[in-house]
Amino acid sequence: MKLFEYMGKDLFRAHGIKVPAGQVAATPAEAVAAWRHVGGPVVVKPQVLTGKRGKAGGIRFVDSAAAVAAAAGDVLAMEFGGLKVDKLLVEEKIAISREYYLALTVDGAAGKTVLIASASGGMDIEEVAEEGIVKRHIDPLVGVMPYVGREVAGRLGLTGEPLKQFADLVVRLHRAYRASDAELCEINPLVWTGAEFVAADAKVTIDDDALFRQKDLPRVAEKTDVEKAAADMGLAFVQLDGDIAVMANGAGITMATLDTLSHLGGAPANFLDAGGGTGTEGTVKALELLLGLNPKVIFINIFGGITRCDDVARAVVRFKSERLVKVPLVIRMVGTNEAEGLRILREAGIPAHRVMVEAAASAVALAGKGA
Amino acid sequence: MKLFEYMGKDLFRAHGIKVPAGQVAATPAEAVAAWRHVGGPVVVKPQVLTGKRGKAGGIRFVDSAAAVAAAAGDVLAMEFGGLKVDKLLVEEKIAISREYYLALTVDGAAGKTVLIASASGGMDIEEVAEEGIVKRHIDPLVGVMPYVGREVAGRLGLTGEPLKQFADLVVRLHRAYRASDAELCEINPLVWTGAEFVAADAKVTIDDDALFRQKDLPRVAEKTDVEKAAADMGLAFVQLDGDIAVMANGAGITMATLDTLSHLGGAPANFLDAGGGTGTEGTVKALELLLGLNPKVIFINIFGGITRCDDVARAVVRFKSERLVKVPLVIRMVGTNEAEGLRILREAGIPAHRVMVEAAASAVALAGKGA
Amino acid sequence: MAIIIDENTRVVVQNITGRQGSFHTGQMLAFGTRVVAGVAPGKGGQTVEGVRVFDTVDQAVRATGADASVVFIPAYQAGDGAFEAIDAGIRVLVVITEHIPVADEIELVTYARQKGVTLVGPNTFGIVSSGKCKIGIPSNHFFVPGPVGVVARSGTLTYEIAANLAAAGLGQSTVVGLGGDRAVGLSFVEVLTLFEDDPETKAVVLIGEIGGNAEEEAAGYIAGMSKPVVAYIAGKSAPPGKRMGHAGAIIERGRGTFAGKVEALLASGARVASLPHEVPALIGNVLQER
Amino acid sequence: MAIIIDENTRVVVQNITGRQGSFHTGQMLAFGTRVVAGVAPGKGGQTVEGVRVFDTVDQAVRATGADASVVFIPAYQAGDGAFEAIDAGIRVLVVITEHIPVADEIELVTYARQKGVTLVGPNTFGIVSSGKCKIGIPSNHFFVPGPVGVVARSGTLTYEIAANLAAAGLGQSTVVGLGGDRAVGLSFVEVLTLFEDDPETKAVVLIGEIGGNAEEEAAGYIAGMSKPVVAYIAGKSAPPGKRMGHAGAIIERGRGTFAGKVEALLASGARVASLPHEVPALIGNVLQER
Repeated sequence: MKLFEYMGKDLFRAHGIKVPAGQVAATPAEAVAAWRHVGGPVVVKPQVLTGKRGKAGGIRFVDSAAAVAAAAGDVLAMEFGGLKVDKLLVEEKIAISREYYLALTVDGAAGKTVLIASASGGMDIEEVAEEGIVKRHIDPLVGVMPYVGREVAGRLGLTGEPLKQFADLVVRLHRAYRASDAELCEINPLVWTGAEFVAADAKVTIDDDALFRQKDLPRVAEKTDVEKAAADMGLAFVQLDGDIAVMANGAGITMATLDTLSHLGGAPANFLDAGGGTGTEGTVKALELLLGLNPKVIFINIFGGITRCDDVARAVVRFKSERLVKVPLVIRMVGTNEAEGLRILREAGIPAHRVMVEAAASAVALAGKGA
Repeated sequence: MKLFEYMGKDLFRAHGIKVPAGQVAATPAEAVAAWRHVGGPVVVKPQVLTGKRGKAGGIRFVDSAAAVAAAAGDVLAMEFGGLKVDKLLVEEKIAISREYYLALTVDGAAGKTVLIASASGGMDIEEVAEEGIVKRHIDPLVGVMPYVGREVAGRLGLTGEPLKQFADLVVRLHRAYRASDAELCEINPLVWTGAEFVAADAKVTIDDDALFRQKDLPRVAEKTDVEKAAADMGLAFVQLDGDIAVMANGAGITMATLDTLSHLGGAPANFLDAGGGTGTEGTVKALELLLGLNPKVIFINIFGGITRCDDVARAVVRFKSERLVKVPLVIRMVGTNEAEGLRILREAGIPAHRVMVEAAASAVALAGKGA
Repeated sequence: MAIIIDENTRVVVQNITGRQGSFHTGQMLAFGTRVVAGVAPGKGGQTVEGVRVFDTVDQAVRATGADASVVFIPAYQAGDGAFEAIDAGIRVLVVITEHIPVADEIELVTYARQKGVTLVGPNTFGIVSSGKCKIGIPSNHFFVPGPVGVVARSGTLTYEIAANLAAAGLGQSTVVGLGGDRAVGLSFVEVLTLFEDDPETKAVVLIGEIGGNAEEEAAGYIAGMSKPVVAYIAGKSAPPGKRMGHAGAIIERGRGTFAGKVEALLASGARVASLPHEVPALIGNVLQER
Repeated sequence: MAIIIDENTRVVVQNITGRQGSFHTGQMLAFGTRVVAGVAPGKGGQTVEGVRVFDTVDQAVRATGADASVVFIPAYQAGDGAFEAIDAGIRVLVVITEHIPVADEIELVTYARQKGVTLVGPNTFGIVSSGKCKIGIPSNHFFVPGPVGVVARSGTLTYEIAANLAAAGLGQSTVVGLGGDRAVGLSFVEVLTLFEDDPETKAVVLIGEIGGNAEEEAAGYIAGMSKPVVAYIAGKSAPPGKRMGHAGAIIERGRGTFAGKVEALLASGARVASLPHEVPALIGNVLQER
């Protein structure tokens, strides 16, 4: 779950990381009030979950009531990567002596948290050459003591007061990262004003799997309605633009199902990984979700493991009979309790495949017919 | 620093460990008020820093205003191991189904925290046979997850609900132990009431070296006035009953100094380890402390390391001249800046030894003369 | 021979009284796995599928000499159970649970490595040495003894391919699921190294997916292997930048792309299948070429 | 030969700009120790006693190839500096600082052991290989090369005995201070093992004190040693149950008593001196008996 910039800054502030004075506004009038509250020159920033705000002209520096109102009106009307702007952050403009980059995130290959820092902040970190970036893994059982920050600061070429302040900042950022179960805490740019470090931006992503123990964090929806409904059901769902609705169990086989349909000339309408162990009830709900996509075909590809074929078969029978579904269903089913599942489908008169590529071909053919 | 029982229970309560309902009282009248507040049968317990309260008859079970007042009056008049009673804890009498022992402390040999538990609580843990005691080291970089508690509970023979509650208790006790920088958290007895575990007693000792970061904990003085003065100066001091006041630097050499004096027939008046690096100012104060013991001789045994002989020599000269000290001083001095130290003493007309056993013999002889 | 587990492996099932735990205990026993104990705190003394239940892994290990454990504990306390198994002296730890917070996984991976424990998962289907021992959740009937080692990141896709192999008469030595999460115990390279040294394994199937750089690292090792490798990479048609269920399948910064992985694997000498059902034929070819 | 440190050891001084750090840097240089760098965060670029100061141990190690470090950092941040040294690749870490919270010491001892770092201390006077290298705070002039290895829990008492030895013409191979706190890096047994294997060491002096069971454990090892051991135990006249400065010197539960330790040592074949000044004569005897 991504946090809006102002939420990330609230998190940072709570852990003693200096951020610019600022206030959130939802209208030009609120923006002007925020400007008065902050005082002096400000920057108006759209609160959207994308990193391309600056390049798209969404960041405005202004210093009068009229200019603030105009900028707020402009930016609230903009879209960024298809995302509308509901809120603005009106912040003091801070003195910039030098810009750094600092982040903590997960390095899957190492199985560790990694600290990434650069003395070339303020631009896309991807464009900085490898030598300009310091990467430092964190021992999860030791955590981050100040020396880790000093070590990284030293490698960035910092010395004197900035070195000590950077070390303190790193300790605090790691504390914020761990306390919030973040999988990303990014500050870019991290501004050295000449006297202190200030987090001029905040990109924070919380581990969805840890939200159950993060009751105090705000909740941010970054999904379409149908994606949200899927998430509420515990399903991994992504909407695509084809006409074959797909349900499978397991991310890998779901991807392979899309690959196979595409390879055979079909166009998947979605990615839906029903995961393991979704029972009859859950499967019915997932199928209803797919129906909402108005597909030409619904393709169910079940390879039973934790998921049991009989559960899925019962769900399909119930779904088809209760909802009087007209859309053709193509079902492929093997694995745990396969015999029982096939028996249930057979008794309900629903045909089922056992070979994935055959089932996929059938689905593509039906979608073509329906066109 | 040892905490009184009621303070230890406050710490436990703050970490979600169940303790009996209770209230502190300093007079019989307050004890009666506490009894009314608690309600029902209570136990009156003297708040002193010794473990022998029960055997000395200090624990009273009472259930009426008159009985509470009488018990409180009795107990407040008692002494335990020479310690007076300032406060009582008046607590609900809890139902006892079974008594356990549970503690966390430092195992120096292993360099780890050790969890000690027994199903034979309620008596001196030292009397329980080794087989009846479970010892479990804690990995300091992992800490205590619930499974550690389950493992210990399983080894104690617990199962069912008590096993799960014990696991939860162990996690909480370790949290209390770490959060307070304790070097001992002991619950004896830990009472299973039939429905839950209750800490019927609490012995907590805080690591003195960590008090600087334990601002929220109460402070308890368990020292004589002169010991307290020494502690305030950062000196390790123990009052003994001889007539040769001793100052040395380092616990080992201080002990060896006492051993040598005793071996030669002398009687040390104290143990005073001035530690390393005590400067001139600190040494003067330490000598004033010794003067307060009214010794026949003051024996200073300095083997310079961090401590510099010149610092000590300057202190001795200042002490002798400013305070017009009549008590004979025997000084032995070698090590860091020895030449300079000896020069300062020589110029002030104060003789000094270089060999410890000779100096000790001289001190013993002077003490004999003064008698 | 087989890798990591075999007919002598003695398995304890953690949370054996749960729905998945009890069901798969029955399945594992049916497969021939020596399930010697179950654990369910507070439920010691019961039996599940004829297997004795203990309160703690410590008790289970001391009573039965178990040396492997499989964790069916819900995500919020799975880390606790996994650490318990490590401290109790378990040597092979299979964590089936998905949705464990990544911070907990990172601690677990580190601790297992420190203690020399082979950690399979988290979020894995498990590990199967055909005809000898299955620790995990795949159906029993895809696994027949044979010369093909299989290592994969994702579960169901692996059953698909294992079933295709079996249908083509190609049995498996051992099938290993690394687990679908970002921090897991084993890498492709570690498992490939074991297959390279296993006399029973004649060829290896590697089932990867987009995201991360595990397949690229594997390619570096495959280049020096004596045994042939056939790979399939899922996610060719996945839209870039979208999260596809597995956190590991996020495509970021141009790394971990389908094209990059296929290129690296081809350069290493591996054969790469376009679709899952092509794998058996490619394995047949490489075994024939030997 | 010598144990742990020798003429090739390259030392960095942490908190070199402090009063103790700068003073003892001068003393160590005068002894002949190769002090190659100092560390003081925020003060990189200065020099102390001609030694270059760095901001971090990492920088000091990369610039100078230092492999040992000595910590003169105040207690409340000494743990931070000690961990820094370990992560920077230091192999011998000497922590002089006293009054470090025991919880921090426990973490440090564990981490050093995990990383294979030899930790001397905390709360130690250091380690001296006579004529080769001194890392710590004792005065230089007690140490003359010779056949006697010395290992001790307490500091000043060790100087006392080392000086007595030197006065008797008995030099030392290496003198090791384990440190006076409850959780320290090295045990008597570990150091005795090194002395047993060191060709330069012909006899060993063990300086213990009441409290704990380190001396009893040492006796278990001494019984099997080929080299003679002379011991002195401080605290015979200490009142029971009182805390004597060193946490390790608490007498509790009848364990760690003077009598118990002396008995164990005598049973192991060690000679035990009644007072510190008797040690040289006993060493003279055991060397002559050889």
